[in-house]
Amino acid sequence: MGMFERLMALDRRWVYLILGLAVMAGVKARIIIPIPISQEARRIHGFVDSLQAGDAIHLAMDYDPSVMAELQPMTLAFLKQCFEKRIRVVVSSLHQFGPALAAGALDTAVARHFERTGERIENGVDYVFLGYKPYPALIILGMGQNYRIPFPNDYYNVPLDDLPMMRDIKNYDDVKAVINISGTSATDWWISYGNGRYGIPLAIGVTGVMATDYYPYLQTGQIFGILGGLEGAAQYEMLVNTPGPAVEGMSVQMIAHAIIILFIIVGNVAYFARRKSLPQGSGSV
Amino acid sequence: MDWGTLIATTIAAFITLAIFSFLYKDNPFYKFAEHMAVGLSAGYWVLILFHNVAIPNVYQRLMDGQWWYIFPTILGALMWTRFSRKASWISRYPLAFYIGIATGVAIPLEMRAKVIEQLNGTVGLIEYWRSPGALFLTSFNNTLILVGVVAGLVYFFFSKEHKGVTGVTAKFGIGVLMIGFGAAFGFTVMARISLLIQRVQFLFFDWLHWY
Amino acid sequence: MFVVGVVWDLSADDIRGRNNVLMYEVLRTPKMEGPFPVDEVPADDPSYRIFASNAYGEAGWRFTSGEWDTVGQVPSGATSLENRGGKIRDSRDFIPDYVDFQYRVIAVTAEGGRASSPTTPPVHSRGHLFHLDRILHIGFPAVLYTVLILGFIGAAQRGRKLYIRPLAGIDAVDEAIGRATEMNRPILYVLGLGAADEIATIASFSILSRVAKKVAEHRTELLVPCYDAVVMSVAQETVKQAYLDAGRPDDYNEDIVYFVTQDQFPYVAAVNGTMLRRQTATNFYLGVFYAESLILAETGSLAGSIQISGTDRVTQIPFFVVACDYTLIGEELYAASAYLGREPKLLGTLKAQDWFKVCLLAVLGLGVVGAAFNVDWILAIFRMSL
Amino acid sequence: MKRQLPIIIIFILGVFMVFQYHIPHETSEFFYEFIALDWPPIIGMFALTLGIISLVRVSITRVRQRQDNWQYSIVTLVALTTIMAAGFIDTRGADAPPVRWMFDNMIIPVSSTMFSLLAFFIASAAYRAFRARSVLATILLVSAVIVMLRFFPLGPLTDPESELSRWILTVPNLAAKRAIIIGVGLGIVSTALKVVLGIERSFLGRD
Repeated sequence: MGMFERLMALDRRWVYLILGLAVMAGVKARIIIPIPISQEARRIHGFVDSLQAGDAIHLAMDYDPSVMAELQPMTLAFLKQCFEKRIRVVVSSLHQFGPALAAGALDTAVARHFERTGERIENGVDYVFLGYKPYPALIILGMGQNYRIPFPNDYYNVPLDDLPMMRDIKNYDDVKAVINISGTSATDWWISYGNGRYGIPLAIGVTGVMATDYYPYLQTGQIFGILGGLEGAAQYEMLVNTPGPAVEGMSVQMIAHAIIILFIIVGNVAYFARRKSLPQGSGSV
Repeated sequence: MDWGTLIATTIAAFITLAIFSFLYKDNPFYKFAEHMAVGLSAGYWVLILFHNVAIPNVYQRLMDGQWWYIFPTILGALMWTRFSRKASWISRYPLAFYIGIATGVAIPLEMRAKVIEQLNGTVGLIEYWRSPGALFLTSFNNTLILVGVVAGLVYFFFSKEHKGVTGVTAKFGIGVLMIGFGAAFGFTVMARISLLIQRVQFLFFDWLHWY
Repeated sequence: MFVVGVVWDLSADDIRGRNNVLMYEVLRTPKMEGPFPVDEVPADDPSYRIFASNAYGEAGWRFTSGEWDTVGQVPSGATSLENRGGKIRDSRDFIPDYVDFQYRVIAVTAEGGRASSPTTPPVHSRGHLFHLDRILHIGFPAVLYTVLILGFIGAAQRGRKLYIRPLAGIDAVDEAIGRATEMNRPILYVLGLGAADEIATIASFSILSRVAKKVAEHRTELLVPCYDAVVMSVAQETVKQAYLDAGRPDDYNEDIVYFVTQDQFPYVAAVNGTMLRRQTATNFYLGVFYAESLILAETGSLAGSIQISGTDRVTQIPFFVVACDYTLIGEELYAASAYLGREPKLLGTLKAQDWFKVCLLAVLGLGVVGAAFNVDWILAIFRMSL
Repeated sequence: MKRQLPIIIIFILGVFMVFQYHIPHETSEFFYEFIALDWPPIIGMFALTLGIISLVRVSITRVRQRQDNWQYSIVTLVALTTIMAAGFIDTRGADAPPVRWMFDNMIIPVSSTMFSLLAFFIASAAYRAFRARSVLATILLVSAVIVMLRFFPLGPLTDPESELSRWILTVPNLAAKRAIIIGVGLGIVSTALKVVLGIERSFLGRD
């Protein structure tokens, strides 16, 4: 067995081990690398920044725990910006396993804001958490007519009419934009139904897997910003001046990407070397 | 750190490690954690549906005297006829109600967002040429996008064999598609690594307090 | 409902130029204040008007011309805004009939600069029954598309021959089956994780039928592990019928199509085990795939199998392309099944889709000409407010 | 009655909803707001319980017939009952502290770790399966590697202003995805049209 054959036959668990150790070492080292900010992230931040205190914005958190690693940091960074600017936030969660994550993120953001500034952010006054309803597409349309159609009560079962914040909020016309942070096709519905039917300005924060698919909508103006995966989260953390888990993760990403690129190169070198050494046309590679 | 948090994070860490053990091979710890999660999430879903839909959207409205909500409730309950072999056809009525509405709203809106607006945006790219202060590089890129979109559409054209002009265009189209898939691939790598980073951060920082 | 679409050109400094525009503000005059209860409206002030109707309640509103209401803000890059209003008199979004409104758009820059557009000519508010722009830009194309679909499905049902180009992955099917026969090793067919009513799964059934028929003719072994119980029962019917068509009903047995489990990762682990233990010569992955695409394709490539894959889940296509020998990308999967199965519904839809794309390309060409040579009447078609 | 009437219902509602979009009249708005958008969540609630009920049925059958790995089905059932009991005792339901505790410490670790396994799988696949075996696969791999290089400060190649990976994202990627989106859009519309017109009816089941 030549060197390349031996390389090709390497048990996959060795590969797992190399990656695992590299990521662990990277996380432990806690290196912060400079993060270039993309235009798509800057536009979301700039738009929210130009709003007045007391304006309202809709944050749609449509993701479940499996992708929270990428999306929760975005949510927290975004909530920090809103709370600091005293922008009121309407929060919904159209993924069945999302409400607990959303409630958790809101609690964390409120506690952090209190720690930092001593100001209390109050449920029902500064933010409202609507919760979950099935059939996201029709819920998005329903909220465009009146938030009270799908959500007579908020997540904590208080009627919306009893919440001071909702007194002057009827539908999307009363919020300045929707920020959809999502790991599912809910993003497509927000684009087709939310933006399509009600013309609401929409920005999205999506997982890395989905990010590249939404650039066409950016060019048409159907959305005005994209945050893609952990990179987008890290950019937003930088924009709101709170480097957190996403920013720390970027140095680990660098290490892991180097390893994966190396794997691709070594694998392909071995493949071509072996193909050369085999008689033509045997085909069993 | 108090005991409650320690116990909680230790359980979470144990479950995390149990799932990671699948990398070595399938084993009882993995199966246990997985089946537990199936049960818990199904139960959680029941609670969400009950407390966030059944109570506010049905029960409280009926109690408030909005009697007409009895109609959607009955319609919905007909879904349960699915479990009877004889009466399962009744469940088609609520299904038909939902599907009729959902497909009806989808037709114009999807046509608009995914077809018409995309077409419009592509024409907009060319309008840029004439705008004051247009950059050459951007104009060039915009033209490239236009060509790429057309070639991509031609590639997914099944009525004509890929020969001659169609063939060349389709070849270019599949090349553009592949660059797009490559970009998606690169981002997917980042996405998957992110998930691993977060789990390691949890194990090191939240559980072991090993900063 | 009252809808005014305000459409503008991008500011010279938006996206291009200094690229410092943050958002656009849309303003409307006359300014409307209200609603006031009817008994609070001063009788002698002509700027107040009372609106009343049986259906929508009553309220007083004050109109001040020359002053502006902010009707909305949109982020940079946007070129339109819908000013929506309703007919309910005491609602904040009330818009009365028969009032002339004028609009203007202000570009707000990061430095706080504000540049205003000229004021638009007046728009007269009046109830319309039809949303004309929508009918032209969406309704009309939708009707055209419907006609095409109905026409081609009808033609296919009447037995008209509709040409579909051959696809590389499909040509490879016969070759791959032949190879398995030569090597005397089994063929693996994975239908994916989709439910039985998903289009990709349905398309996969008709390809399975073709593969099973060939396999039966060659007397090769076929393995179809299933993820979903309903998919399994349909697949069993399909394979049984295919063996019957091939004239070898005796070779069919119930173990060809079997149920594994409905858990993603354990299912994949089991299929991987099958691939490695049975040394399958050819693997088909056709249908709906999620994260497991990568694991399956990797293991198969390690086992040295020829792999033919296809899915309409775009995110999974890269993994199939780099790890499999042939990949059917998105719609190609449907086309492949139409090509093999000649099912009128699928075939007709595919044809209609092709012709509609031709129409789209023609419109696009027209738009490009209009944009390049600044032909106003063409560009007017593309300025829409939906 | 069994088959024809549901198809007629779909046709009427579907056509109505399409027209409703084009004719913004008060009466059509009323139906749109108070029936079309108001009722489906309620129906959805009942529909979604079907999956849970069948999960319970499958688990019970597995235990009863002592099928492979039946012990794990007991785990599923116990977990299901525990969390439901915790949620129904407390009026806050899904927001009750024990439910939140189970969510945070048991559901989150399983689902997030399960997906993080993919990091290992992608690394292994990168090493063993991602081959430049054809021209197309080569284009894909080169484009992927360039995009992945954006994390490294390698001078003009990855400079954020003129970054090559950014060009890939906003030019060829945009073109490719737009071609796909248009195709997907036409697919969705054609399926919806066929459903409304009663051509496609497989979702109603056989009989």
